[in-house]
Amino acid sequence: MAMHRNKTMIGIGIAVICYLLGPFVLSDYMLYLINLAAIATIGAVGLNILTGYTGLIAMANGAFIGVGAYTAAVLYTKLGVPFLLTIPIAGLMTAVVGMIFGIPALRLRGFYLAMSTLAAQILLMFVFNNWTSITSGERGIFLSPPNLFGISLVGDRGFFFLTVGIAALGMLLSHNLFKTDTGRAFIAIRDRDIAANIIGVDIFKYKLTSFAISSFYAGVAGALFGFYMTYVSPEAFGLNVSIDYIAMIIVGGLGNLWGGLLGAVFVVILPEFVDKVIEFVGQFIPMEYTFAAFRQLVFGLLIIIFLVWEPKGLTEILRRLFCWLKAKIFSPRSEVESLE
Amino acid sequence: MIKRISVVVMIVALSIFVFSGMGLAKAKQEIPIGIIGVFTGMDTDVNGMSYGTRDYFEWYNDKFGGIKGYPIKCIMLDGKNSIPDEVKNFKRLVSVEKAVLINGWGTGGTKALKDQVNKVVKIPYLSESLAIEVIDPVNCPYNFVLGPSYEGQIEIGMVWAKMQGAKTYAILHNDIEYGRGTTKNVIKAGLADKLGLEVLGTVEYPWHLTDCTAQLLRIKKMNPDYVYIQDSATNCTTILRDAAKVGFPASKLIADCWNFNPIIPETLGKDAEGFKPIMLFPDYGSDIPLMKEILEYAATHKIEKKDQNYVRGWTEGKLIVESIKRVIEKSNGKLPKTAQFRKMIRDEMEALENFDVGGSVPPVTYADHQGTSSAMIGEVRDGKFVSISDWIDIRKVREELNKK
Amino acid sequence: MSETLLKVENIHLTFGGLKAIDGISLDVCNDELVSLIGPNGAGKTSTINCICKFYDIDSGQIFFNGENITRLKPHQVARHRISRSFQNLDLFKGMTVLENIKLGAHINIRSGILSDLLYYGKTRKEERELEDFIVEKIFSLFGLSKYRNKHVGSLPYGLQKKIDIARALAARPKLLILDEPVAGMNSDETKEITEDIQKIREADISILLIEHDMDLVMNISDRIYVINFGENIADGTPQEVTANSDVINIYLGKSFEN
Amino acid sequence: MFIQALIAGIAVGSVYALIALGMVLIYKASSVINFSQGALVMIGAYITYAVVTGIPAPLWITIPIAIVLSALLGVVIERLIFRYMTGVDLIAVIMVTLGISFLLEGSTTAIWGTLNYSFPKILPEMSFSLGGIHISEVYIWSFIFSMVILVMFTLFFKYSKIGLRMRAVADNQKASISLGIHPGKMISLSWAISCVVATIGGVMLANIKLLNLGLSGIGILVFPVVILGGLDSIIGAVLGGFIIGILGSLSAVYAGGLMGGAVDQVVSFVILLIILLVKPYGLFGTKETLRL
Repeated sequence: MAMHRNKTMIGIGIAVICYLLGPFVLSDYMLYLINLAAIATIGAVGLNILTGYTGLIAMANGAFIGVGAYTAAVLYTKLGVPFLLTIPIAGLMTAVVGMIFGIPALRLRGFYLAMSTLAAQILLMFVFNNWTSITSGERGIFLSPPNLFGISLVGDRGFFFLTVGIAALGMLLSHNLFKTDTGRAFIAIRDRDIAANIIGVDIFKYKLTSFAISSFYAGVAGALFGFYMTYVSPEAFGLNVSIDYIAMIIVGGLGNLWGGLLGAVFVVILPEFVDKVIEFVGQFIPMEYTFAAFRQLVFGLLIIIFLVWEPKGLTEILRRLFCWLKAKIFSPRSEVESLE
Repeated sequence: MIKRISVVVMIVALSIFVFSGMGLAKAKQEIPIGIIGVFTGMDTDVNGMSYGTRDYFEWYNDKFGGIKGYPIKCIMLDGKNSIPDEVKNFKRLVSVEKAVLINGWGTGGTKALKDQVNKVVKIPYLSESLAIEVIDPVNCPYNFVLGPSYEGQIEIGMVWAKMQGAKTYAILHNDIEYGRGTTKNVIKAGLADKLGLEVLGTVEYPWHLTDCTAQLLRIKKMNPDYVYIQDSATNCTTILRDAAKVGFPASKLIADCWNFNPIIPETLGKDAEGFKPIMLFPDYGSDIPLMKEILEYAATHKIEKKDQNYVRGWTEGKLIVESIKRVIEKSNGKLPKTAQFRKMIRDEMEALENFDVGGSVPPVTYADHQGTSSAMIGEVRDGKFVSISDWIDIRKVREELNKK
Repeated sequence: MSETLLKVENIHLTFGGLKAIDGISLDVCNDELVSLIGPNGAGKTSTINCICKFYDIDSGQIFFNGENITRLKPHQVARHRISRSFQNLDLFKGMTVLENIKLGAHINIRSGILSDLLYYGKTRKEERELEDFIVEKIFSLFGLSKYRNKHVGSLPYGLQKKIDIARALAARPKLLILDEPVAGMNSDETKEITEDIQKIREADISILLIEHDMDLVMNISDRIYVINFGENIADGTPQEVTANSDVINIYLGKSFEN
Repeated sequence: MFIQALIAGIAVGSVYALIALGMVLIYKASSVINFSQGALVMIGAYITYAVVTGIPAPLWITIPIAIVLSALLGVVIERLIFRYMTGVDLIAVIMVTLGISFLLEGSTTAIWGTLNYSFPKILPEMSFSLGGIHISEVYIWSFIFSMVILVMFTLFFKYSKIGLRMRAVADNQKASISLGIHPGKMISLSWAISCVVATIGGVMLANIKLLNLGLSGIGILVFPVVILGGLDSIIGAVLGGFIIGILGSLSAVYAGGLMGGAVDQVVSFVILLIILLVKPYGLFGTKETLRL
């Protein structure tokens, strides 16, 4: 036990050191990827609460992120609300919107709920495009790089601390949630909503709560995304984004805390990786640029492979990998443990 | 077992990723130039302009062994016409490849990068999008485009229509920035009134267009002399087809530069006869000095896209190389440090005056970061595009009208 | 005789024209174990589903502790401290044994979402108390301690049945409804469950039992209601019921002739 | 004006109907909700294009080839993927179909690039004017096809032996196995048919627009149709198609002027939302029942 605690302490220590040193050793490009991944992690962890743990399929995460981004942008540019304040407000705003679009959950389940959220995605996009007095439509809103304690958060270094920090916090909160009654109620709704109801869980209340929490995460992610891109326009919040997020939690692992993180990292890094491979191969074999299509191809292929071979996602694969390596390195005994 | 294999594959994959990442170290004494193109998703049908620029660099390297002996290293990336991807490419080109100039693409991306380009990194950014927000030498000193803005093109359409003695005009546009925003600007600028041309209305349709009948019925009801379509070829095809459906003649339809695209007559046949796209550049194979260079290159290489966009790309390549050449002359044959280099290229580019690119556009003066504000009106005649007007310089027209 | 706890008055339920329950009445008094028996399809499970409000009854009244609970929602009924076990197991596969039973106590949890997210103060306290309660009272009762962190899906049927009952108990109910607790169990397991039920009674919890196993019913029931085709046939002490001719007709003298 | 909008609506609606039919068929047979229908439509069009332009043979040879190929595609998808996807939760199924559409779009890009192609005229010329609006053959043909397929499916499921078996499989796989029906075969068959229908839809669409990757976008636009009609109702798919098509074009004509934006697509999703709240299982869908 003590041994175990020590291990975790060491792990945390390493993490903190990486967190503090990272920005100063990595290139802007790498930092950019990490920041995107961190922002995506926030959104994915949130979506995992709703879809992975509560079992409500939401296809509007992209639009919810958009709501957050616009809220922050409008508060910051039009009303001059301080940067740090806009982030939680954006979260709350999005939570409210999420609850409104969660109301159909009163009657709908499964695919039909997914459809209502799809409608939400489309309607919100319509609002982004057409409520020009607030969103200035397709024109988009420019944001001047924000200040944090006097330091201008321009560029990727400053944002690294912010995004990664908030992502870590988000994961911690989600981790807490599923040690408690609320979390258990969510899972119960996913596993057997009727039984949960008869045990005394107010299904509708908890479904709405789940929507609220999940969209709060989305809102925060959106606000960060907006400030990071210094430009908010509808095209960044389309259905494809929502689908990417679903892909993240599935690839990462549904109903698993680390699923959100791994999935987000995977989906952000994968295209880079495929590009690199193509460039790498391209040095020897001349390649058409249409080979960029392979990015999409590989993405689709991997998703299918995951769902057919390893529905539990990356987390499970990594766990197995870990045990396997342990078995290979240490005694064959731990192999047995690992596999059961 | 399979699972384990997949695991191993993943490890190998990741390691390759890391190493190839290291492999991307920049070679020295080259001139790294980035191109952000579109090779997947919407708008790929016009990516000839990216290939054009790339090929020009290659041609130049082969012919002259680089600029003053320094070969150009061209890094071409896929921006997918999405903001996050273009920003990502930008970061890579700036921080990893240390590019000295970037040939950017999309409207959204160009706008999102406004601060990065002008305030943070300070790197000349010649974008393909003709978005008006960045055509501003004072506030966006590092943003360049080539050719009249979409607004300018609509107005060129108006001017030409007026020349034909038209009284009324209408604008049909999609619901994204490219359509809606542009149209709004034109209406605000109010050139039509000054010309004495009445804009009967603007009609909007969805970007993912399946059927435009309803919108065209509204247009037909207005019955304008000419209609300007603010959209690119894919949607324009649908529109032309439905125009024929509701019996609205194609000869009354003018559209922006992206519709100078052989696919349209090819697809629609007689329904496209008389359709009038804006021509910013002459077609591939037309009789201009610049074309000789292209053919020279084409003799030994495959030309990805044989269209006006390729000509455009080639032209941009010329402008870029010319400015860099001047920089190297100024710094007596040495390559300046990256930051300095970027600034100097910008200055030289801005300083270009009446620079002859070989007939693809009127001589370029880049003081306004727009190079040229002229275009011709084309028309489909038995399946071929022909230009039916001279260069119309919208800037001159504006100035004259403002004098009155 | 102590005052009545649950009072079901002449309830009716129809599924698309088909009468499932046609005027059943029953009541359960404090500290009483009442059994509800009848042949398959007689409407036993439907009756308790009506009490739990999983079905909305067409007519009739249901009172609990003198309060009218006829028009409440299932989770509101649960808050009146009526909890039940399920005929075909409805455990939450995604949770461990401990978590399942913890959720059983849902109605007793007071802490809000914010403190849950922070896992701080009230939540932390409640979680600890709840865990202690479960470990001391319930695990010891059913001997589940060694399975506490196993996922329920992996456990044998008999054990799952126990967990189901344990989960119902975790709510500290006034009335516990057991739907065929020993169905599909061997004699040993049956004996265990019987003892468990006895123990539960000692904790002054009233029980409404549905069961086919006549020996069990006859042994532990205070009173028995016999229903058939959704109607009351007879009720009374085990002796009275066994003596009742209608009942004998229904069961063709099956289990209690000898 | 109204009449014209109405006709235009029916024209578009019949294309929607065609695509919705494929989706419904798969749902009926294997209760898989197919988000890749749009991609199937797209690749179907590309396959037909490749065959028709690639093989120097008359249409009566090439078209059947194209149809067979797309049927094969359906079988392959079922065999390689959905065979292994039984009894998984809904989201996994949805995501797999999304994965399939990525895969298809990716491979299409890899094979044909991202250019626009102009689709060869393979539909017999037959166009006439109605209510002052000239209807091109594409719409007439898609109307005819949707009607024919509607009738065929209805008869197929009512009377033909295979159709009945399919329904049995959809109803209850275990029971159907005990009846000696091979569910896998039935499901692959349904995928094959659905792909063929998708291909027809794709050809229609490619005739209306250009042939390009954008075609797959229709997949999402069809959801309001299937929800309105009812996920498992063939007649519903067709009627839904017409209703959505008509409402779309009417709203574009009348509301389009008032509220700047491109309303027609939004309107259909507003309808979707209303339907879900008022009558979740659509006009003709069958309700799913909860048991305890």
